[in-house]
Amino acid sequence: MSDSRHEASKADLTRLLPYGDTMNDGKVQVSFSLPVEAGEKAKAAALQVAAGMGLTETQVTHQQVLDPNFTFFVVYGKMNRPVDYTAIRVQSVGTETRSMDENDRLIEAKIGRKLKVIGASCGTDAHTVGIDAIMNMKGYAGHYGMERYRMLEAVNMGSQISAEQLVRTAIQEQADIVLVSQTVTQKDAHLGILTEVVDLFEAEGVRDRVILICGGARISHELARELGYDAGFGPGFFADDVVTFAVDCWLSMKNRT
Amino acid sequence: MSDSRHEASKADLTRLLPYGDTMNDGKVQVSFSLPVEAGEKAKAAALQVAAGMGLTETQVTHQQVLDPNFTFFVVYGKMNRPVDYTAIRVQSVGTETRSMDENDRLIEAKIGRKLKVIGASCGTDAHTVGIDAIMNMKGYAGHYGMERYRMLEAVNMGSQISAEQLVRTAIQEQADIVLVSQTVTQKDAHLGILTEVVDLFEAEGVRDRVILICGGARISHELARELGYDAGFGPGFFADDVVTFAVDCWLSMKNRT
Amino acid sequence: MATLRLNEDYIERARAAAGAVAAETQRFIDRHTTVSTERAILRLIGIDGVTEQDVPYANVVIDHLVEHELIGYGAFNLLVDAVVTTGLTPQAAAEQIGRGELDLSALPQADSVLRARKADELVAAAVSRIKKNRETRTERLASYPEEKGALTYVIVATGNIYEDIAQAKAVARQGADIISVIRTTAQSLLDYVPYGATTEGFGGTMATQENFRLMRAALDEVSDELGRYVRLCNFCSGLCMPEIAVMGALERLDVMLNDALYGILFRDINMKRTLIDQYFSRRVNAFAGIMINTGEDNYLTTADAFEEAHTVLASQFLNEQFALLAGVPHELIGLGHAFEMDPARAGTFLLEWAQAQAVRQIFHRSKVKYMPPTKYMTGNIFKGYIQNAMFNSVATLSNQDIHLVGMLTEAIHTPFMSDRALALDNAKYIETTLDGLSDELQFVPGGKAEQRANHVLEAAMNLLLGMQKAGLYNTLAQGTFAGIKRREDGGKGLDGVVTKREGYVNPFDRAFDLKGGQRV
Amino acid sequence: MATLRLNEDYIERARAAAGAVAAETQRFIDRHTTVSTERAILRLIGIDGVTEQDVPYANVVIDHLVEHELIGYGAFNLLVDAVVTTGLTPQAAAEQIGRGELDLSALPQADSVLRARKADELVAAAVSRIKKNRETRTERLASYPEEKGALTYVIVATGNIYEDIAQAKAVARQGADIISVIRTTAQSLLDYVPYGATTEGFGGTMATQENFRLMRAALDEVSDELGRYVRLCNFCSGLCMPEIAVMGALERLDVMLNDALYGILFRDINMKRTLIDQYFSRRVNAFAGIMINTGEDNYLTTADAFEEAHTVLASQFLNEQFALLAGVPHELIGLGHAFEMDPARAGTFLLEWAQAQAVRQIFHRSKVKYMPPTKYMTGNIFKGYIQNAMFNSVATLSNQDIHLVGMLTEAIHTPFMSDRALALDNAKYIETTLDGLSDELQFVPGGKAEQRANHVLEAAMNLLLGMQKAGLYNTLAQGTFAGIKRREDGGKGLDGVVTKREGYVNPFDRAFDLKGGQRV
Ligand code: B12
Ligand code: B12
Ligand SMILES: Cc1ncc(COP(=O)(O)O)c(C=O)c1O
Ligand SMILES: Cc1ncc(COP(=O)(O)O)c(C=O)c1O
Repeated sequence: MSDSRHEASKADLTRLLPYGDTMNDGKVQVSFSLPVEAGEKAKAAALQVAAGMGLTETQVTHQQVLDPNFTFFVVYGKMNRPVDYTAIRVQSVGTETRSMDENDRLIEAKIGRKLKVIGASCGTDAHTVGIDAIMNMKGYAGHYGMERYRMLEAVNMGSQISAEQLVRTAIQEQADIVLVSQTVTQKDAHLGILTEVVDLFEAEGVRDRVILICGGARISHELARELGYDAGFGPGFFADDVVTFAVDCWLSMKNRT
Repeated sequence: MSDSRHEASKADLTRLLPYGDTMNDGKVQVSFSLPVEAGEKAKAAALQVAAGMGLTETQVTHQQVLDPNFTFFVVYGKMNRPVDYTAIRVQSVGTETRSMDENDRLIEAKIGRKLKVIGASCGTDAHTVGIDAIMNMKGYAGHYGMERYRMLEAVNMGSQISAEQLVRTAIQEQADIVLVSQTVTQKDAHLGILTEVVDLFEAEGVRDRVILICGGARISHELARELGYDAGFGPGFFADDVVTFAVDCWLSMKNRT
Repeated sequence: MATLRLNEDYIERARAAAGAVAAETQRFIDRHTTVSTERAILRLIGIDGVTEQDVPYANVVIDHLVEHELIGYGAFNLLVDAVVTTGLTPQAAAEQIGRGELDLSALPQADSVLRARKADELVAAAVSRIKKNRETRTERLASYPEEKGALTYVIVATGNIYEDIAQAKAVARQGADIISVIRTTAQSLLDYVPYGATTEGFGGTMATQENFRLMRAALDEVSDELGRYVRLCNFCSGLCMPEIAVMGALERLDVMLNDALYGILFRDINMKRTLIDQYFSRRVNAFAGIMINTGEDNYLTTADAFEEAHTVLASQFLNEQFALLAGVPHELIGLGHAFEMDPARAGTFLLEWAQAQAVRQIFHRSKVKYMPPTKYMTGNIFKGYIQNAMFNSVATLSNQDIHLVGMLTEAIHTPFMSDRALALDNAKYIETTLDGLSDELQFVPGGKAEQRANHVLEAAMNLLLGMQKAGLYNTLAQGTFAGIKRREDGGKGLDGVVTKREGYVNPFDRAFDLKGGQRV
Repeated sequence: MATLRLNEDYIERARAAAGAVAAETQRFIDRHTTVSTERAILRLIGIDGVTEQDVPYANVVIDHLVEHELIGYGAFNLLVDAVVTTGLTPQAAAEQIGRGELDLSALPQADSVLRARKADELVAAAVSRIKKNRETRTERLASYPEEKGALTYVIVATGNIYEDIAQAKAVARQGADIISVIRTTAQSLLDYVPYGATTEGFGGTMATQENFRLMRAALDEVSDELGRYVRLCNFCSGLCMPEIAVMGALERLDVMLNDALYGILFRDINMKRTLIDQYFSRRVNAFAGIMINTGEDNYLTTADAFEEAHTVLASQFLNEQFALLAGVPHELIGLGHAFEMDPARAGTFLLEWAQAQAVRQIFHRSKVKYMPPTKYMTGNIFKGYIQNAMFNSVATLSNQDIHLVGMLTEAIHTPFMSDRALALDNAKYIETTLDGLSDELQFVPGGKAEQRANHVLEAAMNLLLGMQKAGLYNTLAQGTFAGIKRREDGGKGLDGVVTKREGYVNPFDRAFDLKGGQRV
């Protein structure tokens, strides 16, 4: 009642903290297990884990026996390490996504021919829904796939396609854009095959002739770039996003053959 | 298939880490909100928050708009700061809890008279279930309360009892044990009243004549000790635990009047 | 909708018994007023603000009247006299009283014609302001698309009105229909209403008229943005119950927690005080078109929901009858009940459903408000989330009008912004996925659901028949409700109960009578 | 239990059509064998182990027979000849073949009496070992208290058998009844079975006989600790389907994922290969007392659960008929289905319930296995937890025999130890709270539930009637199931299909026939 602020405080974007119900209260929820027997000591250990995460005002709200030597915890606490939001630059795949029509017209105008796309779910990965979402006619969640584009010729090779098969086909068919989907990431299963595709293209000396794009539930643009791809797309992206990026990329590659 | 380990690895208790499905994988789940607009930049900020918590291999698995300027995140990551479990000493309220019968017999044998207990839910707090659980005849969750003890004379003053009322009554009635329950802790509402009770006892010069115990959903023994109480009890403790502690405490206080 | 075949005879007898208990109590209520009722009347005629010591002028005046033993004549009478004789506004008069410059015990008799004119004028001003609010609400509701299905109800409780507003707007955008601003833990025992915008509360925010105004303005803004009327709720409860009703009427609140027995049981407020207060507060609420919500859910936080289900039902009958006596129309009566059985007990979903459905049918003319699990919520937020899903399922199946969405963090803290969003998501998902389900199901005739419902109904009837004999006060003394015993002359606020003297007048009692003075 | 009035005529006609399709296919199956079937036979007569290059001896021998174009006579015939003429054990013979020291194409004719005696001896040894396992299972089950209600089924998938064991023991203690060790992502396309204990897999752990043995031993240990038989499950699927069946029979697995069509659709394995393989693998499973679980749930990960529900039902009819033809008794047939409708769609709970209940009724002689939502699970673990609660509700209401509990992290990772514990908590809470509910409810006669169930049933019947005309191969070529098109001669493993030659013998086909050679 003594306070005379006249509105809820604004976020300080240079020192951003989590928000529970009051600005800068720093509230976070954490859950994890520890390989120790449940009890007061386990609880103390959980609080130390939370402290190790820089949390203060911590409370273990739930402790549950998983096994004689494993215990699960739910912890609430206050995070105290602010983030400078104003300094964040997102390495994003592009800004404004063009519609199918806009992309088609752009390809027609600036490239003057259909672009050829080859895609597959590679290695032992048998998850096809992701690559189908991007490539197949019907698309996904109301977004049409590449097969519907007038100015694309899209070939979806399906799943369980080896890196060699994909690269061979891409070279044979003179693909402009190559798409690789990877869903199984447990124990980093995806890294091997993704790297293999890049290496094969490089070994064949044609890496710079294709726009190489990967995607999947746990693929980020950053990761894709690190691995040598031109871009990576995770959930929430659809054909239009991918094509927009690919066309921009094609157009900006001056030294194309 | 090359690995020749013959069992799942054991926890290294000097370097304890969270456990997802493999020893030392460090996996933790975190959720929090940030006061920024949802999107790729917000996601990057969430990952920085997670990094600030010392997490690596982080992924934002869920991002949800709460309001134009607030976003909720679920993040998974790997915690890398081990805890030395072997070094943890728990400041616990006591080890083996005696049963009602055992306590009664001990009081009879060693103290030779009934102990007087006065309890209340203090200040503006109207939550009575906690103090009732400890004091009332029927107890809670199958644990009888203090009123059932043969060697205790327990008076539950109820809720919304001011610190003065409690202290006055305790002195008048020559209470041996005083119990304070506090449930509302939002904005640290409990600290004021808990401190006030201690201060009043001290001001009256009788702090050392009573065993002063507090309890409630978010009261820990550590906090209670800090505030000047002899002990504090959170959820999962019942009358027997409290009486066991109180009797031990009574017996160890040499210089009792 | 899957319906239960309930024993109609039990329903009738239970209702009749509750009616008799309420009528008996009403005879006592009619002979009395309270300091808070009188302060409410002062607020209606425009007395507002606080002294330099933060004492509300309404209290200043009433304290003055109590001191001079004039209160039994009714504050209205005395204030009108003062206004007529001094020519001051009520507010100015109050301020003079505060400064000791005016003594109502030493006033000359005012001219009776002028007096009557002034009285009418003051009453008319209040009536017109409240009517205008009611009309604004009606207009706003009419201007948006028609509402369908249950109204979702959420709480905000930061302690700071400005943070509350941020939370409220966010949750309104997330889909909430009713925003309830929880009061700070200390307030209901205060015998005055704090003043101004406030930013420090514990487990809730002060109910002040300014806070009401600020929040209503914020919700109007967000209503316009969303094209949907977002309702505001507060707590018309505690020692200042009638004053809060007036504040709500003046600031266009839409819903008020308002129970005939809650203060007695859960705040240890004297029963006479509460019963008198609830009468006038309901009169005000009804006139302002504010829906009241009763608090039977609270019983189950101390009493066992399985064993004591009938006490909830009995209390609902009582609250209904008290409300009708106060002139609250059925559609503004929102009866509270809750999903509070121990989740460890087998087969409780059916029992909860039977109870919720029975309440729905028994009070089909009224609204019902369904409260989520609280007592058996724990720090295990995952489990809590599915407890809430089961609650949401029963709410949807039994078609509750007001659906208070439960928080997965109920046992931890007053809600985070994200907790509420998750809670609404939960409710929406369940509502969507169970859409139409209950129309496709029937309870096995004579099966456990009907047995349970009729059993609870019978026990409630018997309890009420017993009360009709023993009287309300004795029943409360026995710990029948929530296992809490209260004595007739115990509890807080008894000294604020006032026997009306010859000539006592509360003009608003009649002015606010929607039925034109007829008792139902 | 709330039951549906289903069109019995549709059920009969659908079943008859499925029976005709299966019988037609069986005529083809009976004329063929496969490399994997032959390897399975070798494993039954004791050939085990791998060469220095990690090639299993079973493969060594079969490759040798393929090379010499002898495979059409059946590996059993040739091995018995070799054993009788060389005096070696089958294993020693295989090892000699591996070293190029023995050439089965250059064997003298064995004495026919000795040959017959040896053949009987080898078959008897295998039969007795498997019988013993079956008896052990029966004894263990009998030694514990009787099982009640659904069996809860969970997966472990760390990739490391030792971690899997730690996870499996933990989850057994948490209450799981069936532990399924998910296979590494690459395995089903391998045309051999890896050997030994393995610790590196992706999204699962290698299925090897040693891994089976280690896990069964661990589960026996924990079963004794808990006083409850904990079942072990693996995947009898992929290019080595019959061999895995044999390994499971030898190591006392209890449940096997085993589907007539899954490999064709989801692994692009050639349809002839899979259909032949599934026959003998089911023969083995049945004889070993191992319950098979079909994989119709998978269809709904690519096809829409609302639109394509009938394809699941049609496939269940087919799987049932194929299983019966292979001699699997009803109680060992566990038909798979799933809760996979879009949670954004209104009213799906009733539709899911109707589907689950219809399957329960249509296949009342068999077991049903109910799979949780996967496709519409997201990284929002909170939402996921209540999606699973709704799934658990349908599972409980429709009384599914095998209840695969869903993980709140389904869209994120293979389960953490805590994910499984939360999943079991969820299932147990729902089971407890809904206990007895479905006995107290009836579907509105002729209402949406019955309409939906009969509609799906009719569509399944029509699909099967169409298949009876078009044949199984053509149907698979049209993308009828899971929207996936497969050509008769496409896919992996066609080269492993072998036409039986005059004199071909698989003695286990008869030895494992529970019905004494009668086709049902
Ligand atoms: C459907 C499914 C299956 C189906 C696949 C059917 C099919 N034909 O695809 C079946 C049942 C066969 C299956 C099997 C397995 N699965 Co699976 N499966 C799933 C499930 C339920 C959904 C995946 C999906 O379809 N998502 C929908 C699509 C649209 O999303 P998406 O792939 O992310 O695609 C989007 C973006 O990522 C992007 N994108 C994707 N690819 C590409 C490519 C390019 C070039 C671009 C630009 C963009 C892009 O665009 C899409 C649209 O926005 C997930 C759980 C879940 N709910 O996520 C598990 C899941 C992916 N499966 C998993 C596993 C482990 C398996 C198995 C390996 C298990 C086993 N050992 O048997 C097997 C084997 C399969 C194999 N060898 O790959 C794990 C992976 C764990 C991990 N982190 O590694 C998951 C997460 C389940 C779990 N929690 O364990 N699975
Ligand atoms: C029941 C209840 C109520 C009932 C209380 C009825 C009554 N007669 O007690 C009613 C409905 C009246 C109520 C009201 C309010 N409540 Co309340 N209530 C709860 C609820 C649902 C359960 C509490 C409970 O009974 N727990 C069971 C008991 C047995 O547990 P316990 O108290 O922890 O006790 C154990 C131990 O802690 C210990 N213990 C407790 N006391 C003591 C004392 C001693 C000496 C010892 C040794 C041990 C001990 O022993 C017990 C057994 O193990 C919780 C939510 C929840 N599920 O936890 C919210 C909760 C406690 N309430 C809350 C709030 C904010 C309020 C209000 C202030 C809201 C408002 N503004 O109106 C009001 C006002 C009450 C007031 N002035 O105090 C918040 C507190 C938030 C916070 N962290 O501060 C909670 C957490 C709900 C929420 N999420 O917002 N509430
Ligand atoms: C009728 C009623 N009044 C008030 C409250 C809130 O508590 P208080 O106003 O006593 O702080 C509740 C809580 O549920 C209630 O039901
Ligand atoms: C019948 C069947 N086999 C196998 C699997 C597992 O996949 P795979 O063995 O092809 O890796 C499944 C998955 O659900 C299945 O249903």
